[in-house]
Amino acid sequence: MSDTTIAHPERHWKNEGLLFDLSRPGRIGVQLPAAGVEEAPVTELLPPGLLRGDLEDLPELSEVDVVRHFSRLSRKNYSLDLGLYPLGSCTMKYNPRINEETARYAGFADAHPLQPDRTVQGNLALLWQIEQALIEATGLPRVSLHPSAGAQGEYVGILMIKAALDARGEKRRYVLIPDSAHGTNPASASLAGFEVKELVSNAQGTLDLAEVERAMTEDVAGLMLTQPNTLGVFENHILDIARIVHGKGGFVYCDGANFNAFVGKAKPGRMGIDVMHINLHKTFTQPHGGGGPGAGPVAVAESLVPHLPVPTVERTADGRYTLSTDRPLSIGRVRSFGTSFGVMVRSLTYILAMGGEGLAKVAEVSVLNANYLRKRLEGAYHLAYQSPSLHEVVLSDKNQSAHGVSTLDIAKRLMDYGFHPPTIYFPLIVSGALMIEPTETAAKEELDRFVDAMLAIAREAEENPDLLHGAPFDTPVRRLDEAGAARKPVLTWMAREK
Amino acid sequence: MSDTTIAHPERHWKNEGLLFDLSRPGRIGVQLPAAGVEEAPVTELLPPGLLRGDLEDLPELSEVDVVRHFSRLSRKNYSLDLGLYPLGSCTMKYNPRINEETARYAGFADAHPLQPDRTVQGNLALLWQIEQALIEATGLPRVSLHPSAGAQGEYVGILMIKAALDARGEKRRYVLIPDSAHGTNPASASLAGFEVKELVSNAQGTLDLAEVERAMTEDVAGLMLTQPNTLGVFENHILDIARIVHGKGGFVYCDGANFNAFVGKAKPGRMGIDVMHINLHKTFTQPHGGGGPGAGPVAVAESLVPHLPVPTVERTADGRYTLSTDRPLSIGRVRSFGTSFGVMVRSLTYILAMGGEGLAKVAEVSVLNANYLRKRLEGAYHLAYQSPSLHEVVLSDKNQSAHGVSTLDIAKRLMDYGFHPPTIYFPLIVSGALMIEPTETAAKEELDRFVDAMLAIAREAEENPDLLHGAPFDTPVRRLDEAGAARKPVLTWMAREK
Amino acid sequence: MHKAHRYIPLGDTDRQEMLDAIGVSSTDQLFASLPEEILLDHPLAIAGPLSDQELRQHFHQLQAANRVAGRDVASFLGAGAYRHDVPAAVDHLIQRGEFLTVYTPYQPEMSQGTLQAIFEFQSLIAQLTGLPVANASMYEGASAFAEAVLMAARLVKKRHKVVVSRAIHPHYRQTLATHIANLDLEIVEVGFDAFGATDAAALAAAVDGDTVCVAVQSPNYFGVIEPWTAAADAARAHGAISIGVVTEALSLALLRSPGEAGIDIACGDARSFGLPLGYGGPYLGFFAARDEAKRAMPGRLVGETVDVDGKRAWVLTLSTREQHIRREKATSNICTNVALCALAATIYLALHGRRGLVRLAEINLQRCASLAGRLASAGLSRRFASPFFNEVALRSSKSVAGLLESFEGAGILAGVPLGPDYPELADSFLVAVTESNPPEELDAFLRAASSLA
Amino acid sequence: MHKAHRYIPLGDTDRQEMLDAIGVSSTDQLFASLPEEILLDHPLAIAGPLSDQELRQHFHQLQAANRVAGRDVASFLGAGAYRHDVPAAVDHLIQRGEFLTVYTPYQPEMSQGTLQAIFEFQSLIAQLTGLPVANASMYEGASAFAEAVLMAARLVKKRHKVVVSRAIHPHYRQTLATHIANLDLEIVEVGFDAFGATDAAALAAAVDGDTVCVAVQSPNYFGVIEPWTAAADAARAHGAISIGVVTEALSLALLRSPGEAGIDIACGDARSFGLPLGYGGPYLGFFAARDEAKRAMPGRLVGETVDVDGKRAWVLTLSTREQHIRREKATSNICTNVALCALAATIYLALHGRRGLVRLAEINLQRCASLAGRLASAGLSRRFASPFFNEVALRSSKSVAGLLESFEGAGILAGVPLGPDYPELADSFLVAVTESNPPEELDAFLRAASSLA
Ligand SMILES: Cc1ncc(COP(=O)(O)O)c(C=O)c1O
Ligand SMILES: Cc1ncc(COP(=O)(O)O)c(C=O)c1O
Repeated sequence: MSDTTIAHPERHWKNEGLLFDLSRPGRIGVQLPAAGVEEAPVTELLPPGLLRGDLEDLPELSEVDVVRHFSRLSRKNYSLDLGLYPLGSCTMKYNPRINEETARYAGFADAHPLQPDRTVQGNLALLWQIEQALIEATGLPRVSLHPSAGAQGEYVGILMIKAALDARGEKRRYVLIPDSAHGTNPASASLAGFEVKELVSNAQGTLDLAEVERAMTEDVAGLMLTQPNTLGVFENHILDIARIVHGKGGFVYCDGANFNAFVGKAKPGRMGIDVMHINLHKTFTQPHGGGGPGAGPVAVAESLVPHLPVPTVERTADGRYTLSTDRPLSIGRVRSFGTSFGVMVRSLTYILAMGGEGLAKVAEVSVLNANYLRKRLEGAYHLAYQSPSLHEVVLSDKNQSAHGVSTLDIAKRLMDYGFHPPTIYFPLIVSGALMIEPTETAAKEELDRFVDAMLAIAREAEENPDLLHGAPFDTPVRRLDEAGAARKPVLTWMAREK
Repeated sequence: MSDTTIAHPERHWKNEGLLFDLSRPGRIGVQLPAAGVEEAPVTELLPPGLLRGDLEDLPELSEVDVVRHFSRLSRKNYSLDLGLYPLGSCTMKYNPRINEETARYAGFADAHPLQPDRTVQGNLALLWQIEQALIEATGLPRVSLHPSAGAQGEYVGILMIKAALDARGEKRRYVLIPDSAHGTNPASASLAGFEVKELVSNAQGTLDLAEVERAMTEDVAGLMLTQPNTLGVFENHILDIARIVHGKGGFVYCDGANFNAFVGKAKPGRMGIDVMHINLHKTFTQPHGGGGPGAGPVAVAESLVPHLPVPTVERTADGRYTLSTDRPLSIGRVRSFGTSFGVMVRSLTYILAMGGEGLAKVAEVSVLNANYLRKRLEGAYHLAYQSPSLHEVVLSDKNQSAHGVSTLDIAKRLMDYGFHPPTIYFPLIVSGALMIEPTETAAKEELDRFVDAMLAIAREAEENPDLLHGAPFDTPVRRLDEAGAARKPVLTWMAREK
Repeated sequence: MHKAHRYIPLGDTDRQEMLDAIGVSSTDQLFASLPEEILLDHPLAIAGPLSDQELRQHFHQLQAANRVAGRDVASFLGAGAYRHDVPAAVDHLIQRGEFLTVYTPYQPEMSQGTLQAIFEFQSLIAQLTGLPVANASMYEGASAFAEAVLMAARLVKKRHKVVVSRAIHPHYRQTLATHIANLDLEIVEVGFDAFGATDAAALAAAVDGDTVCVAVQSPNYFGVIEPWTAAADAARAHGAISIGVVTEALSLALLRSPGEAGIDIACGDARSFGLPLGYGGPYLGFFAARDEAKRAMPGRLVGETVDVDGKRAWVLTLSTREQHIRREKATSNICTNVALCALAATIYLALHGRRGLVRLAEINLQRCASLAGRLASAGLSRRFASPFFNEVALRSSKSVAGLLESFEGAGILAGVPLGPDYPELADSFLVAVTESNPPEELDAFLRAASSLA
Repeated sequence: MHKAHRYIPLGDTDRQEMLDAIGVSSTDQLFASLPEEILLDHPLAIAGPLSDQELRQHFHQLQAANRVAGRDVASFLGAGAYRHDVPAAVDHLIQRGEFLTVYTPYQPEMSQGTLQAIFEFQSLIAQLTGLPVANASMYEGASAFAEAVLMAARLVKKRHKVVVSRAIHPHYRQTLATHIANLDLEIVEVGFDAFGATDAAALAAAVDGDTVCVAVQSPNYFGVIEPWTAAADAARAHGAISIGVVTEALSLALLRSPGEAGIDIACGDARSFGLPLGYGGPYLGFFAARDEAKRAMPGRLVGETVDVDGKRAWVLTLSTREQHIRREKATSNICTNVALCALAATIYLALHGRRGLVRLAEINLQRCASLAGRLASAGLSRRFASPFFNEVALRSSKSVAGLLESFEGAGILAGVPLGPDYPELADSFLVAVTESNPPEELDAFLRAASSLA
């Protein structure tokens, strides 16, 4: 036994087993109501051939066991509520608590999606209100609240472009996407049946006007750009780009994942953008919840309004609201029911909590914070592009790689300092990218502590690179055998136990 | 820098400062509504002499800062939700989540205590229901829901005894209390104006009949006993004791802190008990919340009903409820307003979640669990009394003290094994007491892990006593300078900073 | 002095210090890269900032304008979204900041809580579907279904026919139609028989060597429990993929699982496990398949592994399928999923466990059977003489729209009309009964039916 | 097989294994020490077990039977319990298991979160009251007040007179009366003057060398802001202790603090800081005093210290005052207090902070002044021509009981009648106005008053 094991004997609750390991026959975690009706034997109601075998592997646990299990598990997570979570492109900003309260009101939570419109006027009014707010924020005339996330928004957007081209009787084959784009952009375009042509970014990290001009042929349905792009750099030739694309009959799609950088400062509708999705789980504070849910409303120019997915919310002359599927040129639906309503409640709560002035401040302070980080870190870490940063900054491991230290090492070591690492190895055009987005909800002293940690790591990289290869040391688990996980995947408890 | 500091650099959020340290001028954590009325200058409304100086030391923080601060702080606490919390006498049992939901219904939370009865019939019905449930559980004819905690319940109980004696025209000076009693018992008796006579427990750890007989004179108002007593041992001569006390015109007070041991198994009303408080924050799952709030309803025999504190809930002939202060011989009130209503909602929720059968099982399993622990630990640890244990067992450090290891050392070392220690050094009649109450919500495997830890510590005490003197090692802070804290008390941030 | 905002911790001096450090004199300068002509010179016309209490008032009023189950009406609406009781512990736990405010667990050392919970979710879905591999979630049932068809097309290349039962939820079929509109695939719909089940003969006839996949739902949109085997057998016979759709996941506690019956891909919605109806979302798409298919699956997968000290741990794996690595060649474009909903379901399933879940399903079955049985005498007979779980199609001699409106007047949302999606069933509507409909609601339904139907 | 219960994790085999280990054959044997004649042979006649959903229904119905502020009526009730908005973050944080499900922090190494928060609470109360020492909380205001008098009697021994203003909250005075009934102390009540303030001359006259303490409240029960100095000076002149009672803690944000004015002990209720009205409890008693008195204080105290590594830490201190050490000689019998309520207040105060709290108090003041001003013309004039904060006594020419009932009919709980406690004020009632009464409610009050008063 080493000294450390003596001082730190195994605490069972830090080594929590799986639900299945914890199961004990005969326990239960709920009280069920009585059926309250005369019961027939199940086998009289259902032919035995339709019945399943015993669910013997479902765990058996009391409520006490379950609450403890998930409380213990939760403590293995770092979270926004504990500190800075500077994942670039992810806009990990504070999730207001009032959102969780409003989203749970019984009149929202217990509404069935197929209730007659007259019984859900409150819901429809709410959807109308958030659409109006997003119309105001984007400067585009309609917004579909249908898509379940950003990627589905992209997909819907591209399908609308396709529908508009179809309506013009045009078949176009390609979609242009810069090499700095997020992976969902090409994936969505391809899911919609297009082929992707990649545009190489220029030395400023932005789209090259000449390159756009060259690539934008009449075979091209449109261009998907990200504004500001994934380097946090504003595509400042946006008006020229739009002119070129429109000139060839194409459409400009804007990936709005980075809307936090300019919400309230400028409207996409004035930039020549035809369609844009908004990640409500980024700019508009729907919590990420470990991966979702989110929502990806899509704002569109007039030219695409006929092709919006269904349903949409419409207001009748007498001020009542309806859920409408009456849109003959619609692309149809990409999901069941209308919208991720719970997300809409949260985001509208946030929007009204900020107000118009507050939203402009969101952009302002998120950009201020990113530039402050950039300034303080750019000596010790290589700055990939000199172009002005908006809400995020992309550094790289170029300086550290001389000592054999990689971005991965830096990221893991940050954990020992109590920080979640930035996004790493994205965008792909920066080798060893460290993509840092503080958001406006990061306080200066938190940024300073983060900088201190980054600078300490930069020193460690010079003085003790091996330490960094071993990091993290102070986390619930240390570096994982990820290759092994992929080589012989164990994807369920049964796969190992049975 | 040691190896450990290299691997574990300081994580700022594990070293959270005080609110005052974190304050930054100009921040705010709320949005306030507009006054919405024409505002007059404050100095026109109030004479300057009535106004205070600036509250310059109140912190200034955003909501983000505040949520992080308290989230970080919370993680320095061990809690029931993480595992066993076997504090003897405290009944640290699982706190059901549904209680927190029902207690927050708007109709409860937003009710003003002075609303006319006709506007709060729901609240009054609820109070009536919990009183009926406690009447059924205690077998006593009325229950006052007025007292704010167990100690206030004791105080109210003793005051009622006093009032009953006054009504009989008797002045009595003493209250008998066993030496094993909880500190609140003598404190409450003395607050009520009585002098305390301590009864020495016998070799079984229970009240000695002869001693009671001897001490119970006509100068004695009554006897306060705890059932089962603080050793977890049932006062099995209770019927005889009551006979003796009643024979001399005295009253039997039962400290009901340990009701968990026999709820649903036996009724205090059948044991000759005249008055008993119930800690709703023990047997009836009001969460302890770091020290409170709780509630201490007091059940009484007919003889004390005229003296109940006011208000009480009464039911009129037509089935309506009123809050009544019409009780001429009442001891009065010991607090503002009627009752800790929120606690009543939680406890009634729990009572109905268990039902009559479930409550008997509470007692049964809490006693089973305690006896299991006793059996497994009594070799390694000295068992203070051989009498049968009900819901808790009291061990001592007698075996370990031979190696210079004390109960305090054992308690602190348990933390390194991931457990909250038992209650220590109480009851006072056991030197170096380790008072262990698992409750019925502890699972066998959790008990086994606890036993393993206790046995490991017993071995460590023999093999490596110094290790135990240094424990804990793996906690947010290690052993504190408690003497220093008391010698030069720093009770506020200003006391140090200003 | 700038107006402080509760979500923006920028103190009075912070701004200036940061501007100084950066070397600019105002934040406006930081936006210099935006063309002047697009900059706004006035704030957005959006109300606020509102206080928490003002927000409560605003949203309280909105929700009060709805008439919802439990509070204002008794509801028997199902049709792919079933009301169920949710134990209080579920919502308590998913609101812990450590679950709520975390990102996708790309950094496993700091995300073991989320990863382990997802692994548990995958294991539970695999058990319920009877298939060995399940992913970390899809948005909701309909897009999960579309993804299942696309996956089938990846597994069985160069074929074109997507054979789909018409008894699959209309939204699911419409979603599929949108997804394949621009691809080289064609939907062949197979009708249902007099029993409300997919026409087995027509199904067998529709499947051939050009068939990508065969998809059926059970219980189907009409509440009818279908044997999975027809689809599984037909698909297998022609080397196609069989897809089983489940919109009421609770049925899996009682009914033969798709996997047991030889189905290749099971997908659908598991919102029934611990999530509110919430007017349509977010819901919980699930996706399970045979082991051979795991590298073709959409969505995230968590796998078990060890850390450098040999400690058991979990990690996102087989990521080379995904968009962030594979981009246009990814198995799907999905990125954000519905992890928190999957967590809720995991907690819900853990609480119910082996016995609770089965008993709950029985209560659903018994109540639905009881109501359907009693309604016959009140003029509402079952449309199809087939076994059902917790939903049943009823036929009325009166106009369905009018009848439902009358029920609504009596405080009952009695069901979802079938006519809009199935003109030939214009005389029928769907009635779902769950443990959330206490016996008194059944009685009230019966009383209302006796006077209205 | 025993019926399993959700809160009792005893598995089928656990029971037998444990019985075997103990060496008994049934749990009944474990109860052998209970005399047979007292054992129950049937379960308690208590309904249940109910499911979470059944519990929701039961309690939802009960609460729906109330008519409460915001939802059903506009309420202007105060009289010691003031309605205030609570930011959402408060309730979220106090529900974290790590705060909710922990015991009194007797084991500091595992309870630093709670301890640090209490230390912050003590610091905030000290700042607000202007006194150097505050404890970790008392049950609520009235018992805190009684404890203040008892503490005064410990500090100033062998005296008998407890001089108390009649303008102190009736419940507080009644509570005090109960507490001293059996002790060698006597209450001397001092009346109020035409301005609704404690009669200064009578107060001065009542205090002498036999006086233990002098207690006043501000704003007093009539909403009148009293200068603390009268009590402080009178007490000081005779070596007695001055006690300042505050039932509306928010007033401390704006009004001269007891400490500034020379008061020795400040006590009362701080429920206004982040806790619901909740029909009367649990509330939040606070207790602050001069430094010299700290060893005589009731209740828990947290102090700052260091651990063996020199790290700053917090711990319960001066425990030798308390019942668990001192037993019958303790400064109080209090054990369980209201720590979670104190935590809520700490979070609330942190959120509002220096500027927010003052502005909030101003809003209260302005709204109350506005309503009182406008009501004069509607027939409800101020009973006392004195400065007030957020509550004011109004006089009506109609019967107060009848008037309040009429208001109630118009959906307004207009106030608390003074007559029951002060017969001479039977023509008056108390009206409280806070930020929770939006301007529309003020207008509605005015409209109703114009037609009713
Ligand atoms: C730039 C960018 N685009 C698109 C997406 C995809 O959005 P979602 O995850 O909501 O599908 C992301 C999300 O990470 C993103 O960062
Ligand atoms: C045996 C016993 N009696 C009385 C009390 C006092 O109860 P309370 O803390 O509710 O005032 C306690 C609480 O710890 C106790 O354990």
